[in-house]
Formats: sequence, C-alpha cells, structure tokens
Amino acid sequence: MVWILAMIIGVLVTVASYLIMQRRIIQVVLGMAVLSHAANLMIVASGWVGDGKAPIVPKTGGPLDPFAYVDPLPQAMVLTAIVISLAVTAFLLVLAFFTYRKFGTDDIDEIRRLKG
Amino acid sequence: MRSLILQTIAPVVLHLTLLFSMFLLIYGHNQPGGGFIAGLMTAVGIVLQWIAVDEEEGRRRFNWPYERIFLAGLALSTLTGVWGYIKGAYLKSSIYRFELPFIGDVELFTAFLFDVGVYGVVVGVVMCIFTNLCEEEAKDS
Amino acid sequence: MDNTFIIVFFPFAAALIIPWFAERFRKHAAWFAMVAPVVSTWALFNLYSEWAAGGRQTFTRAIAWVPAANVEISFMVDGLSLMWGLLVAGMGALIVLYSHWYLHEHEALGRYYGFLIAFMGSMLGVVFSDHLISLFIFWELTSITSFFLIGFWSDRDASNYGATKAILITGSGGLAMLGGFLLLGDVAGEWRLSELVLMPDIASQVSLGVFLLIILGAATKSAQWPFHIWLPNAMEAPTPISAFLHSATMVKAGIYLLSRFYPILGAHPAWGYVVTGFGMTTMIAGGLLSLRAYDLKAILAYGTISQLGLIVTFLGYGGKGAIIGATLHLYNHAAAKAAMFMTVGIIDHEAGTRDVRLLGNLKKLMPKTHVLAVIAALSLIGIPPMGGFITKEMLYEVSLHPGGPGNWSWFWPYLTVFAGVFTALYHLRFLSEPYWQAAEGEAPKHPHDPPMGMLAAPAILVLLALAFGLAPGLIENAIVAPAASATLGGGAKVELHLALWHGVNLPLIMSVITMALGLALYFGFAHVKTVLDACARIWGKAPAPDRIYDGFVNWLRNGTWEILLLIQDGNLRRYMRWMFVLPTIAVLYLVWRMEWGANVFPKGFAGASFLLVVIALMIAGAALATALFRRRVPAILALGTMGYGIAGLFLLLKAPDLALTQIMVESASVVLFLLVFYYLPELKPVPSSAAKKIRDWGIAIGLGVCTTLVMAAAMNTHKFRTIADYFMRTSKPVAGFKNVVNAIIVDYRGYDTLGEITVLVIAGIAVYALMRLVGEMKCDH
Amino acid sequence: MNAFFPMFVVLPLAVGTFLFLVRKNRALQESVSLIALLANLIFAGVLLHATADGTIFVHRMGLWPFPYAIVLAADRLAATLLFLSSSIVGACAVFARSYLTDEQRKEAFHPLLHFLLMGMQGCFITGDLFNLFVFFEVMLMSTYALLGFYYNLDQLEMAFKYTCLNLIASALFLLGVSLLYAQVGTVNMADLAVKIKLLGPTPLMVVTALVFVFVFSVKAAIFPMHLWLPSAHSISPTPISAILAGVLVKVGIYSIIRCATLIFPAAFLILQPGLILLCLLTIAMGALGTLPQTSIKRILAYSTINQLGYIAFGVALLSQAGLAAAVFYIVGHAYLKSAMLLGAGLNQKLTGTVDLEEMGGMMGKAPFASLLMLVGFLSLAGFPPFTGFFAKLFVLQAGFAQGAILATGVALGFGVISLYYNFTTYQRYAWGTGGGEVGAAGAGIYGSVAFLSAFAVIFGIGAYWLFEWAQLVAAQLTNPELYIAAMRDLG
Repeated sequence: MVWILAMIIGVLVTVASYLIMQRRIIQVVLGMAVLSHAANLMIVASGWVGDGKAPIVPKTGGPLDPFAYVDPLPQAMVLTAIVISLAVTAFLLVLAFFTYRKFGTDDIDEIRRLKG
Repeated sequence: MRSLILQTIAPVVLHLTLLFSMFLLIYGHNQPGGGFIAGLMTAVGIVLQWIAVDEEEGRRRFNWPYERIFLAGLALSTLTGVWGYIKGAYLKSSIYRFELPFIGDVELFTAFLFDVGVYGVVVGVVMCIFTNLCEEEAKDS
Repeated sequence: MDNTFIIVFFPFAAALIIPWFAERFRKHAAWFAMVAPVVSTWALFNLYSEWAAGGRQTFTRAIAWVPAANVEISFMVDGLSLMWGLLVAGMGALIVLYSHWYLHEHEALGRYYGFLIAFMGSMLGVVFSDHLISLFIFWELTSITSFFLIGFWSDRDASNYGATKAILITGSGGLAMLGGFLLLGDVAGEWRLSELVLMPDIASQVSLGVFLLIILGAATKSAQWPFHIWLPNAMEAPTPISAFLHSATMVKAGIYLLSRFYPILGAHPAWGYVVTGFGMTTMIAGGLLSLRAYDLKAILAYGTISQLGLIVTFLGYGGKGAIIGATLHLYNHAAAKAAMFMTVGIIDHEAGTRDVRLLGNLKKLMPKTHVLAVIAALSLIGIPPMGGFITKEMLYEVSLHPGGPGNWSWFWPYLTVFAGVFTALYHLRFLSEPYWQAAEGEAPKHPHDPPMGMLAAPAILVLLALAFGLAPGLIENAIVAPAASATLGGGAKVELHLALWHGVNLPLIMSVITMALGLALYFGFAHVKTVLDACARIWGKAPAPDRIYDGFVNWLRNGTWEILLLIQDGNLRRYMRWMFVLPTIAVLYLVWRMEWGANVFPKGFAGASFLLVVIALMIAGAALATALFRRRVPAILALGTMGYGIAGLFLLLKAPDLALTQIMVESASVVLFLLVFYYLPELKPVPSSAAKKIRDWGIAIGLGVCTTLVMAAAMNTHKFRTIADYFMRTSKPVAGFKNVVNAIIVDYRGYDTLGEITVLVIAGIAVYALMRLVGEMKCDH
Repeated sequence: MNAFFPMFVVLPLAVGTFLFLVRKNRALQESVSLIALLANLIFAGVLLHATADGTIFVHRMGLWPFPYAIVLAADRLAATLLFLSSSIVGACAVFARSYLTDEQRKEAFHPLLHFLLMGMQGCFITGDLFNLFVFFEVMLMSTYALLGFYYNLDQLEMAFKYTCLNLIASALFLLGVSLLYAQVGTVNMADLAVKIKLLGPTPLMVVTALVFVFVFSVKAAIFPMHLWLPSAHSISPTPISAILAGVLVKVGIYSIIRCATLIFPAAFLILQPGLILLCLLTIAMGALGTLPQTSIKRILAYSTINQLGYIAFGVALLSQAGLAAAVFYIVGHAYLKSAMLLGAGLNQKLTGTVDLEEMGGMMGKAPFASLLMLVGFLSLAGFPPFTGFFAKLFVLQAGFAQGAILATGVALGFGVISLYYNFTTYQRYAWGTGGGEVGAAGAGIYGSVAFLSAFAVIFGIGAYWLFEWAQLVAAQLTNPELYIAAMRDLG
C-alpha cells in the first residue's frame, strides 16, 4: 500500500516535471495541475496509517477509539490545498491565455524577452 | 455547444444541483459536505447550465454581481471570526439555540455562518473567473 | 569638547554645511571652507601643547559606537599622529587657499569644498584612529571622498575612468585590509592599536595571510607596484586635489599604516621581504615611467610613486635610522611635491595645457612660478640648502649602516644612490622641458604669471622646505623625532641633531656622485630615451598591470553576459531544469552519504487491494497520456480522467469529502481548461529532439524516484501519535460536528480556511482586474 | 496584547475587502487605505515595544488548546519584521499614490496591496507550519496579481514565469509538510520542535529539512531558486518591486531562520556546509548578474540576490552572532533596497526611463534625487557610515569568529564586485553627459524615498541601537525553549 501510494506520487511528479520542462505553454500549465495533484496526494499519504473508517464519528457518544478512523487532519489540509491550487491554476490559465495571445506563440523558447 | 437534450435537461439538473448543494452545505457538519463542496457544486451547476444554453441567454440569466458575492462571503467569514474575537479568541466558535415558531429548537453554529461565507466565496470566485473568461472569448470570436 | 574630536569631527560637520554657503556666496566660497582646516589646525596646536605638557605620553580618546560588535571610534594621540595631523590640516589650509584662485566661479564649488573638507576630516580620522575598525572606517571615507574629487569634472570620460580605477583598487585593498584587521583582532583579542603596540609577541601569532592582507591595504593606497596604476589616472582631478590627495596626504596613508604597524608587525618574518620588495619595485617602476611621461602631472605622479617606493623600502628595511630617514623624507616630500603640483596647476591654468611638448620657455614667461618650481624640485633632488638635502644625506647615512635583517647590507648604498639619480633625472626633466627648453608645439593660451594669491600657497610650502634646510632645529625634535619614536615603538628614544653641513663624509660623497650621474644622464637624455623606448617596446607585449586592470574591468562589463546567460537565459525550461536537478542531486547526495539503517523502507505491498492497483494504474496511465498526447483537447481530457482517478483513490483512502471536492474541482478546471484552450488557435507543433526528450525524461524520472523513496520512507516512519486524536475525540462533544474533517476546516483550523478563501478572493480580483481594467489585449505581434 | 495581534491579519483583510467594494470612489479608497496602513504601523510599533522585554505573545485561534489550535505567536523577530513590513508597505502606498497615474488600474491596486500585507504579516505571526503555507499562498497570489499590473509583454512574461516557479515551491512546501506530518504527526512549530528533537536528526529528517531549505530558498532567492527574482523585481511596477525586495524576500529568510533555530536545529548543523556553499553561490550569482545590466532596477534586483546571500550566510553560520548579524542585515537591507527601488521609480518619473544608457548627469539635473541614490549606492557597496557597512561587517565578524575563514574570505572578496557595480552604476547615473530633460515628481514620491533612505543613515550612525536589538532578537532565537514554553504555557 505504502509503495503503491508512493509510486503513484512518483509517477505524478515525473509526469508533472516532464510536462513543465516542455516547450508549449499548455504543457506547462497541465504540468502544474498534475504537480498540484501530486502534492495533494502526498499530504493524504502522510496521514495514512492503515485501515480505518472515514473520519465521521457516530451519533452515539461514549469513548471513542481514534485508531478506528483515518487521520482527518491531512484531509482537511488537502481540502485547503485543493482549493488554493484551483485558484492558482485558474489564474495561471488566464495568464497563459493572455501570454499565448499577446505573444502569438505558445512556444516557451520564444517567450524570452527577459534574459540575463 | 448547444444541444437540444442538454438544453432541456439542464434547468432540471441546475435545480437539482442547487438543491443538493444546499443539502451539502447544511449537513456539512455531520456528513461529507460543507461550504467548499457546496460552493463548487453550485458553481459547476451554473457553469454547465451556461454552457448548455445560448451564450447570450447564459449571460442574461446569470449576470449576477459575482464580485459582490465573493466579497460578501469573505466579509461574512471574517466577521464571524471577529464575533469569536469578542467572545475570547479570533474564530472562537459558539453555539446558539433558538426557539423558532413552527420549527422548534434550532442550533446555530457560528462555524456554520463561517461555512456559508466560504460557500459564497467559492461560488463567487469560480463564477467570476468563468464569466470573465467567457466574455473575453466572446470578444475574441 | 575634547581637541581630538574637534580635529576630526569639525571638518565633517563643516562639510555638511559648506556646500550651502559655497553655492550662495560663490565669490567667497573658499573662505567658508577655510574655517575647517583652520579650526582643526588650531585644535591640533592645543592638542600638541596638551600632549607636550603631559610629558609626551600617548593618550587615547574613545567613543563607543557598537560596543557589542567591537566597533568604536577612538583616537590615539602620539608623536606619529600629531605629525601627520599637522601635515594634513596645514596642507588642507594651503590647498583651500590655492583652490580659491584655481577654480572658476561657475564650477560646482559646493560639491568641491564639501568633499575636500570631508576628505580632510577622513584623513585626520585615519591618522588619529586608535581602533582597527575606526581606522578602516576613515580609510574607506578617504577612498569615497577621493572618488568624488577625482571625478569632480564628472562630464569627462577620463575623470570617470580615473575615479572608478581609484575606488576599485584602493577600495579592494581596503577590503583586504578589513579582512586582515578582523582576523588580527580575533587572533590578538584586542582591537586598539595603542594596546596592540604593547603586545610583545603579537607578530609571531599573525599568520602570513593576515599579514599580507594588511600590507595589501597599505600597498594599494600608497600606489605600490603593481597597484600604482590608479594614481596617474587620478590626475584627472583638479590640480589642488592632486596636490593634496595624490601627493601629500592620501597616497601617504599607506605609509602611515606601515609606520603604525611597524611596532606591531615589524617583527614578522615576512615584513622585510614583502615591504621592501614592494618599495623597491615601485621605486624603480615609478622612476622609469616618469621618464616616459609627457603630461606634467603624470611626470609628477610617477615621481610620487617612485618616492613612495623609496619611503616604503626604508620602512620595510626597518631599524632606527631607516625609520627616521623615512619619516624625514616623507615630510620633505609632502611639502615639495605639493608645491610642484601647484606650480603645474598654475601652468595648466594659465597655458591651458600640461603637455611638456607644447610648453616651453616658461622661465621667461612665468618667472615667479619658475622660481618656486626650481626650489621645490631642487629640494627633492637634494641640493643644499633645501630641506631635501638633509633628508637625502640622512638616507645615505642610513644606507651605510642598515640595521635590518639579511645579508643585503652591501646593496643598500647602491640602491639609494640609484634612487637619487632617478630622482634627479626626472626632476631635471620636469624643470627643463617646460621652463628651460623651447616648445615643440603651441600652447592653447599665452602663459603668464598668475595673481599673487595663487602663488601664495606654493610659496609657503617652498619656504617651509627652505626653512627646514636652513634651520632644521625648528621641527626636528618637536615633530619628527616623536613621530619616529612612535613608529619605532617600545618607547624608543629618538634625538635628532640635523644640520645642513656636517663635514665631508661618505654621504656627502654619495650625494656628489648622485648629482654627477644625474646631470650626466640628463645631458644624455636622448640616449636614455632611446633605451627606454626600446624597453617599452618589449615591455609593451607583457601583461602590464594597466592592461590586466582594463581587461578585468572590460570582462566585468562585457564578458559576464555569456556566463550569466548560462543560468539566466530567460528560458523557463532552463530555469525549471535548474530547480529540478540541483535539489535532486542534493537529496541523492544525502541519501548516499547518510546512514539510513534498516527498516527505513516498508517491506512488500501489504494492504494493497485489487481495486487500489486498478485505480493506481488508471491514474498513472492517464498521467502518462497527459504527457504524451500531442493535441490539446485529448491532453486536457486525460488530465480530467486522472483527476477523477484521484477522486476514486481518495474514496479508497476513506476521504469522502476529498473525493467530492476533487470531482467538483476537476469538473470546474476541465471546463476552464477547455474554455481557454479550445478557442485559441492550434499553433504549429514544436518538435523536440530525441536527445532533449531523453534528458527531460531523465530529469523527471530522477525527481520522481526521489519523491517516491522519500515519501515511502516517511510513510513508514510514524513515530508519534498525531494531533488528530484530539480532533476525533472532541469533534462531537465540544465542537458539535460529526464530520471531523469539516470540523477541522471551519472550526479547529478555520484560520487556514480564512486564508484560503482569501486566496480565492484574490484570484477573483486578479482575474477581474486583468479582464476589466487592462482592456483590449490584442496580439502585439 | 495576546488578544490583540490577530489584528495584523484581520485588519488588512477587512480593509482590503472594503477597498475593493468602494473601488469606484477613489478618494475614499486611497484615504482609507493610507489610514489603515498607518493604524497597522502603529499596532506594529506597539507590539515591537511590548516584545522588547522578551515576552512572547501567543494567541490560540478559537481558544483550542495547544498544539491542536493554530497558534499565533510574536517574538522579537516577528515583531521586528511586522514593523518592517508595515512601514515599508506604508511608504510604498504613499509613493504609489502619486506614482501610478492610470486611475482605472488603481482600482485593484490598494485592495491587493492590503491582501499582500495580510499575507506577509500572516507569515510572520503564525506558529503553525501549514498555516505558514496558507499565508505564503495569500502573499503569492497577491503578488501574482500585482506583479504584472500593466500586463505589457514584459510583465506578462515575467508574471507567467514567476507564477510557475513559485508553484513549484508551493508543491515542494506541501511535500515538506507531508514528510513532517508523516514522521511526527503535528504541524505546530513548537510541537514540531519538541518532537523533532526527540527523534533526533535522522537521515529522513535531514532530507525534510533540505526540502524546506529549498522551499524557502525560492522566496529568499537563494541559488539555485533565485531565478524568478531579477525579472520580477525589475519589471513589476516600482512600488511592488520595492515591497518585493524589501519585505517579501525577507519572508523566505524569516522562514529559514525559524527552521534553523526552532524546528530543525540539529538537521541544519548537518546541512551547514551545503548551506554555506549555497550562500556563497548566491553572493557570486548576485554580484555577477549586476555587471552586464543597463537597467537600474535590474542591477538592484541582482544586488538583492547578492545581499540575500550575505544575510543567508549569517543565518547559515548558526551562531548567535551570525543570527544577530543577519537580523541587522535584514532590517538594514529592507529599508535600503526599498528606498533604492522607489528611488529608481522616482528617476523613472523624472526622466521616463530606468535605463542607464539613456540617463546621465543626474547630479546636476536632479541633485536631491541623486543624493538619495548616492546614499543608497554607498550603503549597498558597504561603505561607512551607512547600514550596509555595518551589516557586512557584522556578518564577516561572525564568520571569522566562527572559524569559517575561507568562506568568509570569499564573501568578503565579492565585496570588490559590489564596490565596482555600485560605483559604476552611480557614475553612469549621476555623472557623464547623457540623458535628456528632467521632469518633476510629487512630494509624496520624494517624501517616501527620503523616508526610507533616512533609515540607511539612521541605522548607520545609530547602528548601536539596531545591533543591540538584533542581539536581543538573536538571543531569543538561540533559545527556542522560550518560544516553545510560551506556546505551551499560554496556549
């Protein structure tokens, strides 16, 4: 389980970094999106301890065994991270859109006015 | 992107998604759900509807002031925090019980108000980005 | 207020307000500026009497500046600092006097006098400083003020070049010196010179590196070969500045430093070799260069370099006689050389040029100036009855009985005579070519003697040189002897009995030989010049210091671009590669070098279910498809598929909230992606070579493998109960939530959520601003 | 006081929201913005005063107990940086008032400025690692929006690259957080510190620390993560450049300091040689980059990298003296660099360009402006009696005292390049005959530049006060137990 999760993360990171190093703007933006997925998965993975129920406690009170549930905190953090990455990705998209249109190209190698 | 089937079922879907998102918002503290999910669902519902109907129609029907919606949402969340501040610490949550006629006991969580603010922000921002992009596209074509 | 503080700080205070007065009362600017040196000199005399009354004991004054970091401004009053102080302040007054006639009314007088007086304050600060850091601070201040004074005519390229050169070389030397000081302070545990002098074995604790760093500071400031190259270019400064900074005071700061450090580092084994080596090389190089110069100021500048070399040689050789000789010569040189510079300034002012080829017969045209120039030059050549004769005799005397180390004693008389011949030769040239011989060309203006006021300052200096020769008793034991004594350190007693005539002895014979040789070479100068030119042709191919400097600066300006482009070429892809590769290498290095021990990584695939494997394959497949699809829409759809796969994974990991959110986010972002890219025209595909693809995949896989390993290890290392237990326990009873994740989001960590919705709002505002405010975004190409 | 400092986040948040609401009423918007910034500055001053006696203020969000709540904490370092950020942002807002001429674009400027301030201040006061991430994002999102404010070709390109490079940092940050959470199961900084100390510097923990070094290096522009900086600082609108160079990069340094002193002190000791190497490369990179440039702003941007190298070097020494030097340097450099960037904006206002090729002779044409620049360049070059000198001196002293003689020597040696570029830049700017007519600039512009420049002199002549304070800060930092205890006991 640990290895599979870690490998999924690894594959996502590989794909993301490959895409980010490509020449077309859309590939870069897609790469960023994949990377944010990878980052989210990392956090969820960090809270993984084995089997457990979803962190929704039963109605009936009484002492509760925290070990019966999966860790809720990483989930909450991921929720935050997902929404942030949605906002940033949306902004990046708009930015890419304008870059694409104003430069008239989607080739990163040609968008190099600012060197040195 | 217009299709007759989509146009026909879209309003129904919209109302269903809106209803479902309200459900998610209100029951978020006990079930999976909450402001984020509800907000996103609302926004996605509206977006689908928009895409389904005519461009002009979409703009006419959903020309809401989304900036105000997200600002209001943010203000609500912030002010909820400030209410907690008055109670001792920023974002301190409190639970109030009301006796309402016909309905009976109602528990009001300030955290719930906070969640409503989140809902407003999510809907407002997603729609703001979406409408702006659509407009830009319209200008383009 | 204490006299030392008045001496040093009054000029600074004055420098702040002088510009205001100078700009308003342009005709009388100099008289406002004159206040500062006069006050400093007055305070110096007070201080001198205080010091003399106190039995000539060294005393110190300090102001703590940053005590915690060993920074203080502190002053030491002893023979050496008093002598230098008088030199600086007195010369400052004369220079201001001279400037009054030299500068035109329309020039930037405020800036000129402000920096001039600030320079004087800095120089006084250098010579009085007791604390190492304090010394360094004033040292750097002299560099800055000199930068501005050299570049006074800031619209001339040559001024800019000279100013940069000066600040770069002396500033670098200053930095080296700072390094040396800091290390010296650390080694000695003491930062005050007055204390360091008393430490008997300090020289043996100082490493060669520290020693060299400090010497480097002195060598650059005092224009020692090969750092002398800034001085000729610094002659672009107005002549009074050249006279003040570049002959009388600032270039001698290095000599001051050597004198000051002689009791501290003089016993260092490298002292003799390094300092003497610098001095001799400089003396010879300066002399030779002076003979080939045509600009009067350049002749003097190289002459100055040569003389500085001579003084440094003696300081390097050490011993009582050498120190006394060096001190005397320094005093004499300052007066005479400044006077000569002033006469050059007069020529420049009146004739409009300093090129000796264009000048001639000035003896008749400018008789008064001629007299002053002759006396000053003869003094340096060492003709009686000028003060220069006394110092020259002293140097010869010393050279016959050198007290320093090594088996080089036989060499000294020859060296000194050689230096004397050089001195004679270039000074004779300085006199003959403009004054005595006919001009080869035409001067821009018809030269004539200047107003008397302009002659006043050089006249006073020349009179001083004469007075020193005729009546050395005036200053020998009042000023020079205490200075030499302080230089020697350890409370050495120095009694001087100088006289113009002390019978026929070996030094006198050496003097005569020197004169004879000098005159002979002067009359055969045409031959000398042929030889020199031949040498210069050979030398011209060698990497001369000047050429190295120009090459270096040129490289700084133009050659660095290529190097910069290796890293910062504006290509996002290259940036990404840097940001991926270096951290990967760093992590791999750590993985390689550290002891990881057993059980770091989980064993086997425990807990993996069939469903998980299917979802994992789906995610991986969709991700790869995103990377490999060439067309946009399929790639976006593949991304969406991957997102839904991750939602499934979340569900499997018992995170229903996450799964729901992920589905919604994925839907929204696919719509946005499509919206943005669907309508944009599909541009021509950009192919990438196979080698680049392999490189990119290599980097990407390296990063992926690193992440996998690290994540696997981390997931296998749960050492503590997480804080989530608390949330599970209290969610229902305290917060009132059954959905713990939601409880965390809106209650326990509502603050995070507040930040997060702010991010959303900012994104909304940003898009709004972009779309509504920027207006039409037409393609610029 | 404990209850009082969420204001640093809530006030800019509320004001920013309000300002966007009233965006059509420019007079109201500007005056509310400036008043709020003034109030913020006063709060910061009060907090600074209150932390002087060594108290560490703590605020538990929602009154949940430690370490479960998000705990806000303000020690001397945080208070110092709060004061820094509010004063610099205030000065930049005053500057922007007369600098930005395009009325329409001002609509979003002030709201975003407040959100940026909120993000930075949120970073300084938070005691929670994940919350730090959130506020990093608030800060970054605002800068994404503000950097390319005019969206011409250059700004568009720069904003795109900046966003991409910082997104990678965000992903790395999450990697770091997840590594930490997996190992110790907490995100509260004090709790992390305690548990990491129990765990010891295991290889995995060292890798985690390294990940955080790289994350914060992006903000602090440490080689090789500095690549975004030159363009971002030189192309963005000047008031924003000034905030970026003055405060934003300091957020990165601040976070590195927290990691080095509080969270991973043991792991940082292991990483120290590598860190020092990175710092030296940063110094070299910054110095090298200034040389072929012709734009004043770009020279200043590279010089920021250069200076950040020195600051990080002070931190990487991991000694009290090094930290004190770094804190001194942070404060000095923040005021200095923002003053100089605003000065570049002032010259842009006067001459219409920041390109040295088109400038020259400013000493005669605009004496006061060139005097302000002169103070800046002298200080940057490390000349007494300005802050730059003392800052470098303290770092070097700390380095030599630590015995890192070779590294400190190299750092000192690069002073030569710094000398060269500062003086030649000043020459090309103020001397010579180039350049055209000079226009006029408003009092707000001159005033804000002069205000910030004054600190270069005040903290130079008065280095004593600032260094005393920096030492107090460093003393508190080298005793992380104080921070932990404050959180645990009050929390």
